[in-house]
Amino acid sequence: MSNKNKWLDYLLNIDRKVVYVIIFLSVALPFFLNPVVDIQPTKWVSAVYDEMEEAARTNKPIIIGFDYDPSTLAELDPMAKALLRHAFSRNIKVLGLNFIANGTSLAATTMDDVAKEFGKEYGKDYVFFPYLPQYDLVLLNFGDNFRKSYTQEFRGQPLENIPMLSNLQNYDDFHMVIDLSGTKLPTIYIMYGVTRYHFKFVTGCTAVSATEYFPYLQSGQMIGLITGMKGAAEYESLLKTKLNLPTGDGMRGMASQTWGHLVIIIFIVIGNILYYVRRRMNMEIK
Amino acid sequence: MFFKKTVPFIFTLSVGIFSFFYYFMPHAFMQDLWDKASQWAIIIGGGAMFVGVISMVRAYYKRATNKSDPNRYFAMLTIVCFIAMTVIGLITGIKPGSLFNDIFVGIMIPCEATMFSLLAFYIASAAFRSFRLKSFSAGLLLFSAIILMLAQIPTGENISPAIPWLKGWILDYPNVAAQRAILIGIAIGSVATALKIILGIDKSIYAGVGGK
Amino acid sequence: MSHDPWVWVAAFFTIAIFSYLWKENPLYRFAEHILVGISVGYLVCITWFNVLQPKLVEPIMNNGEYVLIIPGIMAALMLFRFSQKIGWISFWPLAFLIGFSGYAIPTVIETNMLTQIQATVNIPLTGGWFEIASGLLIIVGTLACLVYFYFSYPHKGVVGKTAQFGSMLLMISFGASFGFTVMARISLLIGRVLFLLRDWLGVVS
Amino acid sequence: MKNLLRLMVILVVVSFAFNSYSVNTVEVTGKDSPNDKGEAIDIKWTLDASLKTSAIKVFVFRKVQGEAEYKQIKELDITAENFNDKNELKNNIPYMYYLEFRNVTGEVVYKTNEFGPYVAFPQWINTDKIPTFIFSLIAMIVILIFIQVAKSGRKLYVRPLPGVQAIEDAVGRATEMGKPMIYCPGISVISDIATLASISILSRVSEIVAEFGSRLIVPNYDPIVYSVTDEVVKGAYLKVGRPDAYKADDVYFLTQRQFAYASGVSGLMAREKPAANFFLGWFMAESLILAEAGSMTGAIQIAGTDSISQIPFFIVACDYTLIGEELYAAATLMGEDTRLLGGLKGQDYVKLVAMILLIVLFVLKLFGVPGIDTILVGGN
Repeated sequence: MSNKNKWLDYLLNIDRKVVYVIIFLSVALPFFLNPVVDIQPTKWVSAVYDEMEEAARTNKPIIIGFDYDPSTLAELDPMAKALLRHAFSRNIKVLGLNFIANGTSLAATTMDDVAKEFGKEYGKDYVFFPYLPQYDLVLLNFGDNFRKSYTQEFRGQPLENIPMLSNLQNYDDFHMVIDLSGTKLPTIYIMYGVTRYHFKFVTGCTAVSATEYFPYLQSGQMIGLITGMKGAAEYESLLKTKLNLPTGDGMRGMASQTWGHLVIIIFIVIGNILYYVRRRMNMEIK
Repeated sequence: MFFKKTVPFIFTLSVGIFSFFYYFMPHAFMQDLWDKASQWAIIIGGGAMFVGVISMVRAYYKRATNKSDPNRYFAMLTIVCFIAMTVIGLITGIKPGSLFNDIFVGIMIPCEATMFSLLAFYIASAAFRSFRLKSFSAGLLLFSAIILMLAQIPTGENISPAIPWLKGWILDYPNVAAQRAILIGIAIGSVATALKIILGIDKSIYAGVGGK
Repeated sequence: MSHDPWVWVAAFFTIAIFSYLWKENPLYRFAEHILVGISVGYLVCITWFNVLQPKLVEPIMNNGEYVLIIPGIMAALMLFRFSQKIGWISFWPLAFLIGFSGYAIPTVIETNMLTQIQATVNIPLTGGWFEIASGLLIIVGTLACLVYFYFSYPHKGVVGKTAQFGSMLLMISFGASFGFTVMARISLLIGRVLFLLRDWLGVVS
Repeated sequence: MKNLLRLMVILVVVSFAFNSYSVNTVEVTGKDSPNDKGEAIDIKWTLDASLKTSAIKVFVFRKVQGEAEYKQIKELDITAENFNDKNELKNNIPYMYYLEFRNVTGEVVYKTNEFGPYVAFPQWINTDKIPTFIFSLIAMIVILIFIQVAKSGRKLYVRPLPGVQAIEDAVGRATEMGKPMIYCPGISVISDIATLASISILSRVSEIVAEFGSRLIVPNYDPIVYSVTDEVVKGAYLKVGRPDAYKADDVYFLTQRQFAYASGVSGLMAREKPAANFFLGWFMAESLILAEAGSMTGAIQIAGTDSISQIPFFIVACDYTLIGEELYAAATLMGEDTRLLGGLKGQDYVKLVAMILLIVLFVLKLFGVPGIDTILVGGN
């Protein structure tokens, strides 16, 4: 009786560091295995893919809001790269916006890297606008004419020198707006943009805030949603199967994602079993 | 008293009423006035960002000069890094390829990204040691969570196609009902908050001024 | 093994922050204090190059829009928040900024209430029995959750049962966001481990 | 006189604005785009199948009526069937248009006759937003009424909450066992409603603590919140008539960095071995660390937050959780903050209006009343 009790006590009050090592290994080891290959894209990710194809067909540029900072980089940067690869491979012009100060350099670097892959030229095929505060007002004025808020692009040239922007004025000249963010910004885009100007709006969000966007999907205020690293992996698998573009970090992390999730599920189950065994034993002693 | 309370109240009330009616009145008169006001607000917003900067510099300067504080030298390090980064940025500019950008990629990204990745360890240890099935609600929550987790990974799809389907159904139906009710509750809350601020009923926004 | 010095710097800081897991130590404090200093310096430069220079300084210098001096002064007034004597002067620009929440009232009502109620009412109750049941679930479920958050009537009888049904839906929704949060946290760790193994050590492709 | 003449011209011209020209195979209509500040004209056209296959681009040409020369103002894909002309378009001036359809090689496949004139003019009220205006007024009036009623001191009914009972039982149990309690008021600023609610609950909890002489530790995240919690706990001891029993160093400012606060409180829990922990207010990702450290010490844990993303963790790691607005309701039941009571009741009745609206519209739709599906959000 007593050594079983001793084992239970040891396991229930196991040192946190043991748990830390287990989760670290469960994420690190799978990188040495071959990556996961097939993932079934969900409805809302395919919707984003189809809408991007529609943008290619109508030859209208798109807006991507890079509203994330290093803290949510791991989930949203693979998504940004996948969307940019899709846009550039289909010769869709991209306008980058940013309302998170700490993420400004991140967005600029990501756009330049992917543009280099496809030989796209800054100012002609893609352009990045600087960070501005008071994003609600900027989003509102964007519906009238974005020159009211922005006088220069990120590298400091006035907007008149940018060939891509010559006949663009507001949301109507863009096929859709995609906002990548882990913050409340997608809701702000809807409140200050979609409600007044009714453009097509897609969100790429961190998995933490995914559930709160589904009412907007059901009401049609939002037409697509990419959720976390798995969403990025789904989009990459779509790009792979349909356009034969190489997969990125989203897919690369899926093996570790699998092991990590299984470890957490096992922890929850075992933790509860031990807890209830312990309680029943206490009942018997009393 | 007039300058401290009444003038700010006049500002908030007038801009508040104007922006409320701007929502309903698209006429050019309102639009031009709005463009002017929002351009000013963006500039003031730029100034507001320095409030955070100054409060941090004051806090760390106080710790750096406080003899008894064990982290004195660390606080000095923060001040030095702050000055260095500002000077480098103002000299080299912020475009990709500048030293400013290299410091961002080399130091800010790893620190901030790793700081938040610690949460994976905390959720693992919490999963084992504190997520207990103590009530029916917690049970329902953990059941729905495990379905979601399984559906996130290919293992879920291999076990049975019902899992991804169930995940889709949970997200598109019960979740929409619950989140929609929460959304409506929060919306009413934010209307009440905005109303109390504009009408000057709630003055706690102005609390904490005077450099304490 | 990477030869880029900045990758080595990044690896050093990654390990320094990971050391916090073992115990709070000087290496971690060193990294944290550097992060605070650099991120505030970063904020100053971004604000200057992206906001104040293009929106305030250049319009005044090049195009002579001297009217912008007024918002410029108000922006400076914000900083008086810290002075004991005339701290109240910072209320003026703050009050001006807060006023814009007047637009938030109608837009929140239309976006997060009326459009949501309209979408709930517009749910098509057509197709097989399962589609109809699911559609009804949203309509009845939204009402049930609203009743759960209603505090002016005791939860007894029918109202009590509806609220209980609402709380069950809330639990399922919280379970979904719990499952998503687990994925989010693990993804953050995957990002860092991938950086260490691939970009730094190069042991992984 | 000149103005009168110009007014006449406009009136005549406006009367043309709404008719449509049938221009052999291409049906074209135009009008001022509604609900805007003017400076915009909506052009709509329908193509027959032959044009859709041969041409790939549509070119829109415009000139002011009476001018000689047309100017190309827009190039559109053949799939487009309408165009909202907004660039440099002035109000109250008649414009003439014609369309050109070109094929792949850029050669004109078809050119419509000129159509118009169309005049753009601004509107003062956006008619689509009238339902929003009505509901905004109702919401604001109801909220203001209840703020005044609560301020006047009238007692307003708030239903009993199991959470309040859970908090009082936890304080009782900790007092019996003679062990301390830890109360975290969240990591937000004083103006955040969740912090105000937490402070209101703290005032009641510290009264019970003062009465029975048990020990309450309150680590704070925000210096201003610290100054308020310090006064609230001291006030409770005063109210119970035992000012000397108040231990000032049990209520202290810990730190203002998220993870440092979490590990500081975890260390406190490991040292003090509290019997009850309270996490009431706004929390972020550090809630996980607090709840786990607390559950390891076997303490009763009561949580309450309106931070939706943290609620799941509190539910599985704590004994009882106040979800979202339940935190505000508990605060009104336990404390005497009339502001919170007015806010809660006002929002409650606006919620009631929303519920009734949902039920009524649903019933009307069941009976097939037309127009229900766009009644709230206007025609768009």
